[in-house]
Amino acid sequence: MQKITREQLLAKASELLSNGTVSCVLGWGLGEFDYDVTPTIFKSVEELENGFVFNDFCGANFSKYLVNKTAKLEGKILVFLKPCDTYSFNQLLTEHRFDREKVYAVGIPCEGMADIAKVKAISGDGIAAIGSNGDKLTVTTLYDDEAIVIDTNEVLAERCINCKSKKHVAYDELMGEEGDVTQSNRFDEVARLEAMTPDERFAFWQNELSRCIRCNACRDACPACTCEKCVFDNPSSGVENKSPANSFEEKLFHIIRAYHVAGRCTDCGECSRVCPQNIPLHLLNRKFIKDMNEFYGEYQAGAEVGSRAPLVSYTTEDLEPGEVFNRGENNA
Amino acid sequence: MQVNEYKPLIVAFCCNWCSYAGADLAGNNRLAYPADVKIIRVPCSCRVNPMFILRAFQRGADGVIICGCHPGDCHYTSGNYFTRRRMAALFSMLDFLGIEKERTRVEWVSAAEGAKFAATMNDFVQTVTALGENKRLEDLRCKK
Amino acid sequence: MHNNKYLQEEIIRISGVNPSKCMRCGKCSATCPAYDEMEYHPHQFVNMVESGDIEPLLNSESLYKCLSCFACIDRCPRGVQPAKVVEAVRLTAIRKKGANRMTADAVPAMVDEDTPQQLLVSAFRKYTK
Amino acid sequence: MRKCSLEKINLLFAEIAKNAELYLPTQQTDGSAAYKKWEEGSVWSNALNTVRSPKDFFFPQTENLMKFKTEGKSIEVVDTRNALDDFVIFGVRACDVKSFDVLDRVFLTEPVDSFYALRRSHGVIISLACQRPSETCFCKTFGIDPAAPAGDISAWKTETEIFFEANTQKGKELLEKLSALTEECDDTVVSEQKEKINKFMDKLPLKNVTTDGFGGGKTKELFDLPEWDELSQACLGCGTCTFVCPTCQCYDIKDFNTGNSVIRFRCWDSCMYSDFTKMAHGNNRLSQKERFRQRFMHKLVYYPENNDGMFSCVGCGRCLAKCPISMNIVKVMKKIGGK
Amino acid sequence: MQRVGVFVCWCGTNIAGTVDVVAVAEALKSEPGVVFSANYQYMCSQAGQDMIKEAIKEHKLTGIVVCSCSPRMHEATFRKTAAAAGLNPYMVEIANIREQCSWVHKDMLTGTEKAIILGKAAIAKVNLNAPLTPGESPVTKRALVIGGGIAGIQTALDIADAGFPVDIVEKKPTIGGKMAQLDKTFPTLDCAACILTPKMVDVAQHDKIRIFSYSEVTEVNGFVGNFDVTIKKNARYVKEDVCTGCGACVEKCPMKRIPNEFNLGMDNRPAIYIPFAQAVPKVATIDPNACNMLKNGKCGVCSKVCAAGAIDYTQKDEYINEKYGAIVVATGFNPISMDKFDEYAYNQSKDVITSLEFERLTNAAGPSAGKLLRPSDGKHPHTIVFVQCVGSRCESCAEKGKEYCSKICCMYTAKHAMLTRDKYPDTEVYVFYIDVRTPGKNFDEFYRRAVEEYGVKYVKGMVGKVVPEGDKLKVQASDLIANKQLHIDADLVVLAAAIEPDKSARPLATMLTASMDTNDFFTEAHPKLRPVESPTAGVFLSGACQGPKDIPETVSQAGAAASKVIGLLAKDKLTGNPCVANSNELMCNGCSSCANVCPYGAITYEDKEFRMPDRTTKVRRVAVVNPAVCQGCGACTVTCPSGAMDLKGFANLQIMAEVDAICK
Repeated sequence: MQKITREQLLAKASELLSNGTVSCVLGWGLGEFDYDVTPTIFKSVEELENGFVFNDFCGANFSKYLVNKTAKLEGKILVFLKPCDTYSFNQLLTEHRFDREKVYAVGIPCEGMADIAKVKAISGDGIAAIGSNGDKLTVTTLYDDEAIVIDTNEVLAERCINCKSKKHVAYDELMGEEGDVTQSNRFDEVARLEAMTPDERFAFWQNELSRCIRCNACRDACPACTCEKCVFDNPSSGVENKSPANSFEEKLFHIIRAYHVAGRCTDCGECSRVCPQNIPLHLLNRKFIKDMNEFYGEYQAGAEVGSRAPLVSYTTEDLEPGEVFNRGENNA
Repeated sequence: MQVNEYKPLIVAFCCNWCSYAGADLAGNNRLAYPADVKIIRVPCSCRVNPMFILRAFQRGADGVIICGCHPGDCHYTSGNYFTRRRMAALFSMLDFLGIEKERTRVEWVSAAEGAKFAATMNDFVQTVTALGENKRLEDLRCKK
Repeated sequence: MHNNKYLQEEIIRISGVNPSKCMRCGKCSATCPAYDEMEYHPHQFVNMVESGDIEPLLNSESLYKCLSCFACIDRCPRGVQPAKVVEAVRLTAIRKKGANRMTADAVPAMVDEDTPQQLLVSAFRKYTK
Repeated sequence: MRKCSLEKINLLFAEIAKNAELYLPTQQTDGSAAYKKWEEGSVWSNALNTVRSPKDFFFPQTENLMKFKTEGKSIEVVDTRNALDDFVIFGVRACDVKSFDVLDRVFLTEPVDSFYALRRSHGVIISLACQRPSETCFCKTFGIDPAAPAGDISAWKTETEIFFEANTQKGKELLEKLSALTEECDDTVVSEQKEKINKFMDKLPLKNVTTDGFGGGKTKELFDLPEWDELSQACLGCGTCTFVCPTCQCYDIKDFNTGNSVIRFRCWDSCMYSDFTKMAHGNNRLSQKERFRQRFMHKLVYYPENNDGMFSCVGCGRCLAKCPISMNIVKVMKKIGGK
Repeated sequence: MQRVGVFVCWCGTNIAGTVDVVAVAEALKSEPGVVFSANYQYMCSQAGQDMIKEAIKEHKLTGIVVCSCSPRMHEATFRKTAAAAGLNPYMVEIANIREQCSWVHKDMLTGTEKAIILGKAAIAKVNLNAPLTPGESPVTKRALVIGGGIAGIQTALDIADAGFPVDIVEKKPTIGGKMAQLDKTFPTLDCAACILTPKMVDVAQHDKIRIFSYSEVTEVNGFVGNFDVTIKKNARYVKEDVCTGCGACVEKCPMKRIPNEFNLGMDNRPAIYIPFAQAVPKVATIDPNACNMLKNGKCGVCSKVCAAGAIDYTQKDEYINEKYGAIVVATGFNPISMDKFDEYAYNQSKDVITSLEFERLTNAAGPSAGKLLRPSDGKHPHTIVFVQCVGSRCESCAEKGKEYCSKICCMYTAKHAMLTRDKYPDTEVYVFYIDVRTPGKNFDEFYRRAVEEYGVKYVKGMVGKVVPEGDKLKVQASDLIANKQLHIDADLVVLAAAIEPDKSARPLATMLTASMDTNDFFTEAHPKLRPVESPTAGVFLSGACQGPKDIPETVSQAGAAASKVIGLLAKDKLTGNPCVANSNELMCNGCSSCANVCPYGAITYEDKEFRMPDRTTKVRRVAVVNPAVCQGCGACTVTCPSGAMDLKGFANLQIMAEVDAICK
């Protein structure tokens, strides 16, 4: 259950729209079911009242939309940003990807978003309605007469279980209470994989990546992947590639995808959220983040506008590429 | 000499100013190393894109080594410092995917270190030979 | 000179100090308020540990003359932390003898009204482990 | 009609696998289902359907077409097609079975796509009736009965048994081979199940989605509707909908230079991609709105126009479940249907 | 498709001994694009080159591959050959089959096999080569020297003497820098003023030199040969061209108690002042923070007494724009602050001073007119303690001092000690040292003289603390050789404070996109081979801004920097390296990653309007590489996620083609 309600956001959006502060609102639009919200541009209070929703399934990170929308739309855009979204917001500003002046950012608190797949794993398929009551979700299915009550904590999206921050790092206005940067265990899974033997790791990733259908959702949803033209789509790059013809190409795409956002990835988790095949792509990004934190000191992309990512920076004392493997032995 | 003995294919990216000159010096001094090593000249080790490394593996390389000036001696002041960070990150990622870490290496070889160049190549070829064929980053279409 | 490698390593490990960072400026000894009381002075502790000449230190009363005021640590331009070396040698001596030089029972007898609390704490830290 | 106890299902699978490669929905590590080649120990997934559609079997994501071998300055063209073994796809849902009809009309009409035709001729489809449709299901919109799936053999599953009915010659032949493990029975149980499911279909939230307003000849009416702007504004331009769709059939033909030869292959393409059908003069659909519109217009207008009114959507609901931003054909149909 | 010619060199038996050159030439004949293939004994010989030229013409070759020795050896030769035959010189690729093949492999079979592969790689690359033309840019024949100390003065004079106009920007009211404050100079003990002031006069009188004193550089744009610099001339409220430097105003100014920075605050100056008698320009300056007229509008004495009418209270800061071909940084150094060294009681006693203050104290123009008197009571000190390495080589106290050796302290301390003993033989002089470092011509002799002839007491060890007690300074120190703790009652303690780069250096480095080390010293392009150049083309380094230096070293570096500048300004046009990065603006995201890794500041961004595929226009920020500044390292190409940035001559596709050819 979110601490901030649809009504509060609606009132704020209507106010800013009516008083001319913004000319449109980037918000979550009503779907067919209670969980399938679509990012939507609302241009009037009426549209907002009819279509604006806010619930436990509003996970989409809006930051990336600002790149195109600010370039196209007239006037200011109101955007609601959850704490994790603000990091992407800042990172895009660091990379000069949109005009800050054209955005009115309202920071909103987030208690973590639910993962519909986890809900379905408990309730079964065939969801008729999902209600929210305190920290419980009440799920009605087509097959059960009684509603199933689920603790929201049980169905939190992976990225929300390992939420890195409830603190907003950018906004024009903040609604609700400001949170703190949280102590998360987000690197535990990476560490678990690191502890495996190379053979086990290879088998793990072979299995995960073999499911890839190269739909590019991970890339296209990623707020760091905002290239005008992706190398994988560009025949003149020499590495253009449209489908994973074999396991090499699966790996190539995902290694390079993660490498290209290394140091720029804010760990927002959109890649894994949108993957139709549930490949834990965020682990690749987190591996880079974890490594760079360990090698070069803590760095959180997007925490500050204009900060310099580890891969475009250096010190004369950096460790050697050959040393990255036996750090563990030295630390032990 | 054994027949049909396994010969690895090694791609070595050498920076123009130090390592390529180091390789030349190895030649001047007639310091032998296996012919399995094929050198590609780049202006600076920082010119080496991770894509090139993966490309080499795809096309059948069994090992890729990047040689540059010693840290602090880069002809372009800072190029090899970036190489160091990029490759540290990349190699660690390859290891994370379970790809043998011994197949990739970065070595700093100065223009005066012909002996080091030859020794490095001998050692690297030996290491890769021991690993055998690159199976984990191969593209079967490119096999002969 | 008797070079005791084991003890040397032990002391370096306990103290966490790298004596080879010392550039022999003597500022530690220059600043030491207990200098005149000591047979071996702070810079000598560092030097002798570096060269492995530990035995004379272990047997020297200097160990217990160090006030643990840490002035040497503060002043050392190289961050060598001589007082930690002294403390590590002291600890080695105590362990070697298999006994603490001070026990809690012995304390009341030593206390008189003028003894500051801090001294007791400092002494206790120095003489026991 | 023949039936088999579920206890013997693995024996049945083993029997099928003796003569042909058997593929069935198998549980994957992430809990979802995917068609995998059956082998001893494979676990038949309980999921309603697979994430990837079974179109892969006839129209795989990548397929080599030919190879040019280069030697010095000479080029030799090599046929890369291998002899294909017979295979059986087990557990195909009614919607997906219908998707094969959609694909057939594209690939099997003249000029026949020989690659597709070859695979199609080697495949036997054992369909499976649905018992627990999901909220995303809307096959009924396209006249599909989930309780009576087509295919070479139709199957119905109960708690304890599985029932088979052969629909084609291929199906009959296969079922005969399984006669030792199955027994003849009447269709009482199956009829009951059919009736139950048909009744249930009215409870589905998407039961009212209709094709009214769509179909051949609607291009002029629908093409310039202002609603396309709104519908497409959140589209990321990824290919998720296309690649999970059982009926999307567009592909790109590419060359891969292996160093010794050039492999010409085709791979799935998506009309959502910016380089889709890129030609010498550039792209013919320049904005995401145009690309977005293309996908739905194709399914709902252009395809039926060329195929006797048949829509190229089967209501499987995969795109509803998988679109990163939850935009899908149902939302499109509801928004602009009947206009 | 290129028409490639392949030329396999035997190099006598050097190559032909282990590589079957005929087989190589034959094998490469059938590679794509190859229309001609030949072998010859010595390709680099006149006959060999003629053969190449002929083949280029006869076979209309568009690219050539020479399989020979290292490109480091003969690439330039064959490029010239190609150019002579009308082929673009960058259409030449070398396959190194000598150093990297025939010389390191013994077996003919393997050698030949590898040579063929290397040849194939070169052919694959040349197939993708494009003709390159080096860019040219004009050179503005004027140099800017930032900093008017001895480094700046010497550089400016040398450049001006070569006939190029030079501007000096100095932030103080006068040029002269630290050297003007010194008394005598080691090891010859000539008076600093005697050797410096004539040079200052030379500068003032040189018709090619302009001095912008009391000025700062506020903006630098452009690149080598074409810098565009904004100089802010601070208002000094005195018309420079009118003031005669007579000093009447200085004498009459009623605000007399302003700490005199030239004497490091050891005496006072008026609100209107001329830093010292030999100042250049010898012009008065009003300190706006002290002048009553400027602060409250009351007074105006100076204006009344100025016969020339030079005072102008309404003067404003002036901004000057000028173009330069080269910029020399000569921002110099300062002693570090002693505030944090409590143990030496610098802030507790006036009689604990730094060495620079000691210079002023012994300088005839200083606050005590050259008599060595204690600042506290004006008495003659009898016991003086010099402490070396105060804040130098200080690793653990980074917030207090510096890790590096300040280099000059050993020598000036020896000088101070020696001069003190010379003038006042009754004083006892101690020098506490960690090491005495005196490399340099006549340096060690100088130091030994201080010890042997003048009886300076050098003590190995550091001072631990200084405690003022009565009129004495209780100095507690180590004597490591005697293994004693010394207690000295000193009258004066002199601290050899570490030196650090001037604070203005860092913002300046940012403006110049010149790199600095962690200590804020400017980094040289190469520590050995290009010690007076910054990695940023057209920016040169002179004096202590690059690292601690004494005067002789500074002057020689200043001359070296000047000669580099002269070499640059003597050219009419700069020809660049054509193998530079270039950004495809259609793919560029404007994310700044490339600029972050560019060591030369060659990448800038501009907003450009693009016609988008969906027929709309969009203004986007895109990277622009300045080919005159880019050196072609390629760091930017890898950091660019969209692949918009590529390197001419070593393009992504070319390198991948080489990889493919080697691996196939």
